[in-house]
Amino acid sequence: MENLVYIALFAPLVSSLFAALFAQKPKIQLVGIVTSILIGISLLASVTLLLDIHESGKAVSVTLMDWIQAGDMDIKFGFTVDQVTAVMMSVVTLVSTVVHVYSNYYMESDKSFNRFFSYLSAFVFSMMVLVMSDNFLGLFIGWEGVGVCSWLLIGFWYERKDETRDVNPSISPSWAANEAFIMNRIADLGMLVGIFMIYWNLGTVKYSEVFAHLDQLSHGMLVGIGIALFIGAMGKSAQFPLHTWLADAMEGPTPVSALIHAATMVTAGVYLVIRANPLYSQIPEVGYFIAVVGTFVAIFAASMALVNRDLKRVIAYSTLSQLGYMFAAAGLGAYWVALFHLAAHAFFKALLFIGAGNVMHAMHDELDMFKMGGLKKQMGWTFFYMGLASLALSGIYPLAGFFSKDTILEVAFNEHTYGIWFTLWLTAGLTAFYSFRQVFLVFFGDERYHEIGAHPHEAKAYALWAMAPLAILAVIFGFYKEDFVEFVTKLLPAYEMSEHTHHMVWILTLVTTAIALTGIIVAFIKYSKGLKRDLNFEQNNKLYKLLYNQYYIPVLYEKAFAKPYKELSDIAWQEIDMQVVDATVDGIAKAVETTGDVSRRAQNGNLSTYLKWMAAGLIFVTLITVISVVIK
Amino acid sequence: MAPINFDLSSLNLVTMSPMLVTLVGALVILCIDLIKPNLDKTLYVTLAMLTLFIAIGANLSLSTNQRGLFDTILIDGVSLLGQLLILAGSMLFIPLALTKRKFHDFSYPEFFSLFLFMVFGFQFMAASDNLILIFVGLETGSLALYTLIAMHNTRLAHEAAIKYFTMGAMAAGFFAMGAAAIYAVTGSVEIFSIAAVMQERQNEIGMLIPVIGGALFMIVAIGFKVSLIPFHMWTPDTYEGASAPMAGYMSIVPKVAMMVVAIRLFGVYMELDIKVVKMAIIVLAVVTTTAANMMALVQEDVKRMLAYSSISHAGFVMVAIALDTTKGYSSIFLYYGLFLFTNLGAFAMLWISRHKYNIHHDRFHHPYSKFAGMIKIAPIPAVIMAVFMLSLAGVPPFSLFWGKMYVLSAIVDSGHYTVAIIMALNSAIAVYYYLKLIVYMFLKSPADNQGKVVYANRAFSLELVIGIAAFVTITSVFYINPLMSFITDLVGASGY
Amino acid sequence: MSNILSVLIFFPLIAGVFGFFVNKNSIRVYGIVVAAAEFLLSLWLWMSFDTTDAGMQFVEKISLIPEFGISYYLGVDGISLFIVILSTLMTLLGIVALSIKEDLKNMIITLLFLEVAMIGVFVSLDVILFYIFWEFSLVPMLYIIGAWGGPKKLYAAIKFFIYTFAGSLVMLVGILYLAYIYHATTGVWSFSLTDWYGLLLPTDVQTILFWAFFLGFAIKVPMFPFHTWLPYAHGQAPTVGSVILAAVLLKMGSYGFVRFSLPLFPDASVAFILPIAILAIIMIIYTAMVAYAQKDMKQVIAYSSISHMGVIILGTFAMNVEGISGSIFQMLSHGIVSGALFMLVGVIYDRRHTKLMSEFGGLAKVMPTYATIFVVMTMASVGLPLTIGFIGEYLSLAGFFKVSPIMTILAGTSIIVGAVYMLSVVKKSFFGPLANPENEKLKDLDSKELWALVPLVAIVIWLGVYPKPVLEPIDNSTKALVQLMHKKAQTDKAKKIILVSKDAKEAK
Amino acid sequence: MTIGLTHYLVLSAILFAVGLAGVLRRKNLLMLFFATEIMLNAANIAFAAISTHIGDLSGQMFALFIIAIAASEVAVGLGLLILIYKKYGTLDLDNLSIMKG
Repeated sequence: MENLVYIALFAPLVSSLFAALFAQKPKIQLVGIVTSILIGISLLASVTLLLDIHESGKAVSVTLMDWIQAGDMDIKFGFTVDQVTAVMMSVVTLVSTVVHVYSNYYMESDKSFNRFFSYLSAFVFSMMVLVMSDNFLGLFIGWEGVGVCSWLLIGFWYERKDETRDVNPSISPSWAANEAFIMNRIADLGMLVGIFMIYWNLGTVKYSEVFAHLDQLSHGMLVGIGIALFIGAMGKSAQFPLHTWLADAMEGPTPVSALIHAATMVTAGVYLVIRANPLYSQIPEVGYFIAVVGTFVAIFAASMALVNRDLKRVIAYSTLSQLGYMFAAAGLGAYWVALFHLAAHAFFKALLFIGAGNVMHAMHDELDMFKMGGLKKQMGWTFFYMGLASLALSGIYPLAGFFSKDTILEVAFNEHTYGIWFTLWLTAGLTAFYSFRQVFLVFFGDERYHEIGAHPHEAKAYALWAMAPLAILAVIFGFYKEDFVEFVTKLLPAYEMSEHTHHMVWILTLVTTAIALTGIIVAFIKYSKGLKRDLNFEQNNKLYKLLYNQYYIPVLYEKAFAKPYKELSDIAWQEIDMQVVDATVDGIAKAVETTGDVSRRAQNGNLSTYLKWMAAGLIFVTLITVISVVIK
Repeated sequence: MAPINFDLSSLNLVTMSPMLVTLVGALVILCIDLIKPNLDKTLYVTLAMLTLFIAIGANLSLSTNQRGLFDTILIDGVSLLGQLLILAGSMLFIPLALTKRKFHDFSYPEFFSLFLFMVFGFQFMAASDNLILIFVGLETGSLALYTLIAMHNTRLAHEAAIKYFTMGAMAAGFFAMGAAAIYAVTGSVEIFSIAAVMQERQNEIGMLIPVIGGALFMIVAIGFKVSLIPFHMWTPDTYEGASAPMAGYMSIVPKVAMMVVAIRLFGVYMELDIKVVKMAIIVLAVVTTTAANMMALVQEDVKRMLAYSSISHAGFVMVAIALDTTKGYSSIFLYYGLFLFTNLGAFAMLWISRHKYNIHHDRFHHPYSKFAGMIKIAPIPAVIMAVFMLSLAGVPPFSLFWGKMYVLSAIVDSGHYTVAIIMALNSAIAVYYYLKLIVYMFLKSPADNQGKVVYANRAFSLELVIGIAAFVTITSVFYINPLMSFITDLVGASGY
Repeated sequence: MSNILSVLIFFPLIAGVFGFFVNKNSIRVYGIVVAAAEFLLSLWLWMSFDTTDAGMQFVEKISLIPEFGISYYLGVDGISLFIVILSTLMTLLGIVALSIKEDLKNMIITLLFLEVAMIGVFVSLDVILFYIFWEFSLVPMLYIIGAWGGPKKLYAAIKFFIYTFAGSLVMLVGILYLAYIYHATTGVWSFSLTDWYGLLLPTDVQTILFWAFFLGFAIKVPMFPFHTWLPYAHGQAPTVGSVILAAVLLKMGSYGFVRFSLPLFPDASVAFILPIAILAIIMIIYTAMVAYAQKDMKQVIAYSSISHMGVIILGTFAMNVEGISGSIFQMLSHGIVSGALFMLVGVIYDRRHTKLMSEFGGLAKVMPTYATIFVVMTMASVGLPLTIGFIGEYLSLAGFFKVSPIMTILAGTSIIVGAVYMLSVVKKSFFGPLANPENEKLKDLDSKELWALVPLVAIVIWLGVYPKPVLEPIDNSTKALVQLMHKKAQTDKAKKIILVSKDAKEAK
Repeated sequence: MTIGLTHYLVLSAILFAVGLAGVLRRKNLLMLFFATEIMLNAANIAFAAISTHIGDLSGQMFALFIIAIAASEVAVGLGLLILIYKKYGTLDLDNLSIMKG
């Protein structure tokens, strides 16, 4: 078993290093293949572990070596594969494998082919560290690791230059990358603080020991830790107000968006909350707060997706919104539900993104959906996949999304948090609408792409085959709900619906499905027959513009933080450091020199002046004595 | 009238042997010149050296704590140390006469005999605790010194001599007046008996005022000689006017002599712990160090800068007198012992680079610009000069660092923390102008007229002196301990 | 070899003197050979170092001035060991990477003398000896900046010299006062640190002395508001100068705090945690902002090192083993990382003779290896886990969290602001289109530069992943140090705040 | 009235003041020397008076020595004066101010 753990963990590292060897060489197809295989190996190992744990039911733990030992702090590279980890590992490696294979197609004509795979595998490695580590600091390693990889990958096309916001909402890849990194850093500080609290109160950061001794802590301390950790989670999972980076992160190559910014990294926050369930189940109020934040983000992001024309951004917002769902579930204490939705979402959202990748290729990297349409003909398979994914996303029976999302709504209902339930319910409708708005805009209606002279073509066969597993899972995953539950609840607290809810379930399901279908229908009516734009509406409707400009939040951040910070820095340097601090130092020196210059004038070369000074000296000395007498 | 009769042995002339040796040496040189004129100066140099050698020998052979010449001569540790420093300084000075270029002053035999007379005078100052003898010695030395300066025989030299002389005369007046004041109340001119009288009558107010008044007059006289601000005015000009070695000499030997006097005289006041005098001295010293440093900052001429720097050094040391601790008193001698080599070395470096006529500046012989880029033309001299500068700045491990440290620690021990801090920060100011020269030598590109500058006045004897000075400056760490204990023992033995 | 420390000190000295006789065409090789030998010696020191022993090792004591209690007293423990190795390493790499042509001979000889001073500072246990090396280290640096520096070199050099000199003179007074107290209490003169550790000073005296020493160290570190000499020094100094200055000379200050202030004046140190922490936080945030405002690449790194030193100071005054060990480790990591960054800036400066970021942009395209190494160092500098930068920063902050969570959170912003300025440097210089035609023909790193930089990258990763071999000795000695402080502490406050780690307690 | 010690001391004080004033005011070197002579002589008077008052000879010895020294001072001083006068044809000390600063 240990070996399997190591294989699962280090295969990606090996693949990354292998690719790195050729990072500066022109494209080598072999690199793509080898890395894909290595990630595949990692996938196999993970699945084997999953099955093994499934039957044995007990976790596999290994300790690699010591890391930091100072004072009483003793932190080791330790890894534990329990039910939750196994699930996460399988999901991560599965999506990664698919994305790796797909990238061979997507990046085939990119000159930095090898570099891309090196980064991508490095990301997988960091993600594995994140989910497998058995202590908070190990998690933090992965946490930062994925941050850097996402920085590298968002900024993959670093040579593109900065645009203004109206040309490109996310100024440039490198800009978006930095934004993502810094935003995450803000959250990471919270995470670090949480770790410090844990260490100084429990003397350890190992999950098992920490959770075993939580009872030693005062409730206030628990709340503090809970909030600090959640702040960390907010950054990675792009929860409000740290959400802006995710949409901008779409500057990265589409496979990256599929893997990092939909399926895996952004769910790390959810994973953290699930992982820390012993903590959060002791502080329901924080849990409730988390749920509220999640719910808010769910509808907030969905609303922005309604009007956006950028293919990838729409999906990005939907990711945000789905993350909101997960947090809602986790916050309400239904950890396994959150995990379930996490997995399901990973599958269909990755599928959706990869489909978007096909479309982009077909459209020569044109992202504006208003310039597409009628692609169904040329890109049947892509249409099929994306349609499927959208259905799943909208939560239509019998697709995975249906099961996971409905359960979340049931939970919300069961907790008597009807506000949350209602919001999520509404969001379900919006979700359905924007997903299918997208589908119809892209695949139905008049073929607007002629205007931009695109010649759409279907993706290569192996790319389409690569998407198959995701599609299948998006369909069937829901039916494994029961097995999933009894598997993960060996570790996670089982969440039981009350009698009352049980009676209501079918109604809830009905209601939800109803609104989802409504959304789809509205979308169909509005967009399937080609695009009829109401420019007047687009330009003058306040609400539309508000949503289209993401509630002006990026601009606000620009104005409220980025700019003042820059100006303040300039002041700090020019005004304070140069004008005050340094000037004082030089001023002292100057003062000394001036005094010298003045006093040397007394030395005017004239003898009688000298003699007068001598006499004056006598008086001076007398004065000193007199004074010193007086003082005494 | 009863005939006066006493036997010579009661004079205990041996106590005077060092001075007598120099005296005889001086006379011998005179006579030789009378008998056979225009002999080469090397003869006189060697003779002078011999004399000084013998004098040092005689000095070392003396046993401490004995008096002679009607008890006016006092041979104690302090006077021995004083004389040693005086003689050593003179020995370092004399060889500097043998330069490549011919200079007016050294061509006279009288120069050397006068020089020895001067040494004789200063020895007297150091070796006596009788105000009369001190005065006589002071004037002998000074008058000789004025002449020696004038003998350099340039316009500046004459001006320097006049300035020095006039102020000296005035200072003499103050000395005499001060002595009179003290004499008036104590009825004695021997310091030890003055001390005794003051001891028993120290709480009479009518007593205290003239005593303090006398002390103030003395401070003026002494301050003039050791160049405390504001009695220092002659120093920069005289140093500039006099020849470089003479300037270096003046920055040490007369000051040492006067320091000894100060120790003896103010020692009494410190004994009686008369706060006001202490105060006056400390304030003067602090003012001197600070102001001199500031003025040195803005000099364009290295020699003049060194003049101001030596003023500030004097102030630095002067504090030690007001501490009234053995450590303090011995630190004075340690400091001057180290300062002697470093400073004379520095002046000798100027001397070796001295031209007959100014070629760099219409007034100055040694403007900073002259040394620009010296490291390129003459690395070794540049390095040596840098060593001297760093030592003067008190950068370890060079010799003056130990002196500085010892004085500072003496100050700290006696609890004057503020003074210590001020003095310490002063060396931070001081380092600037020493660095200025180093910067010119190492970091600036050479001026066109270089080549001939550095060795303009080169001669073996000069190089020898500089070599010795540099050696002593660099290897200080090895001899500092014996030196320190030697000084401390002698000073302690003489009851300070 | 028990007198290896003396060898370490005197070998470069003698080699430097001999260097005068080496022909200037072959001097580079000579320098590399000597520095390499010295480095190997220091490695040998590490090999023969007993990592389990927390106390001083390889102690040498020769009485120098018994009259005054000054002795030639050397010793090394876990705290100083690695800084010594760092000094030798950076000197070696600095010489390897040397790109200057004129007066190469003087440069190399000066570097060797500088190395003497650096090692001397870190291994001398006699305070006067320490002071001698401390002061003497200024002279070669003055020469390096002044002779090979930029347009304002003289101003920068003199400012550097006088500023630090002034500070250390106040420290000297403090030293003498402390010696006087020692003499007053024990009746003998002694300047040996280990004797002084035995002193129990009244708190008011501690206060005076603490600030006296503080001035000396703070200016060297440099702590706000005494930091303004640093940007000039770095901005004007040649690459190797900046490398050594940032990597080693700044550490003298922080080392001084650990070696002197903490164990000698535990109560005062505890009493003044607040003001010092505030200064440190100002350093961290304020200088980070200033760094962000810079237009010159090198200035960014210069200010960033002030910011990082802030973290080090904070960790030092955490008064617990985690914090202090962390700050010492951070000294090493900052030495490596900022050294490397300065080298990298030097690389681009050699090619373009400008350091203005506005001149660059898109360099990653023409100089991929260079960009890669720069990014690695950037990540280390912003404290990414599994790089050397994380461990020190994490431990320092963790340590200080025990003292004051709020201030730690403020100081923790360093991981944010640090990222802000470093990433903006990377973006401005390496990303974006290759606008400036002058940059199109730039060569990537040549072998010489790789030889200097690759080892540093290796160390950054190695110590980031497996810090144990370094952290363990540091940790042992720090435990001993903290124990000593706790034993000496008189005020209850100090007793409370100075935190002896558990297993150290068991050891007792 | 009888002339007592006080009168002598007052006299000497006055003389000293006169001398000092002369030194400070005069621009001619020769006058300067005379002024310094006066200062010294003031001291002489004081010494002589005091020594007779307290019946101790050392004071008078001091006075004699001062006279001798004053004489030699004049010798040296006049020597310098003549030198200066021969070379530069003036004794006004305002002309002797090349060195300053």
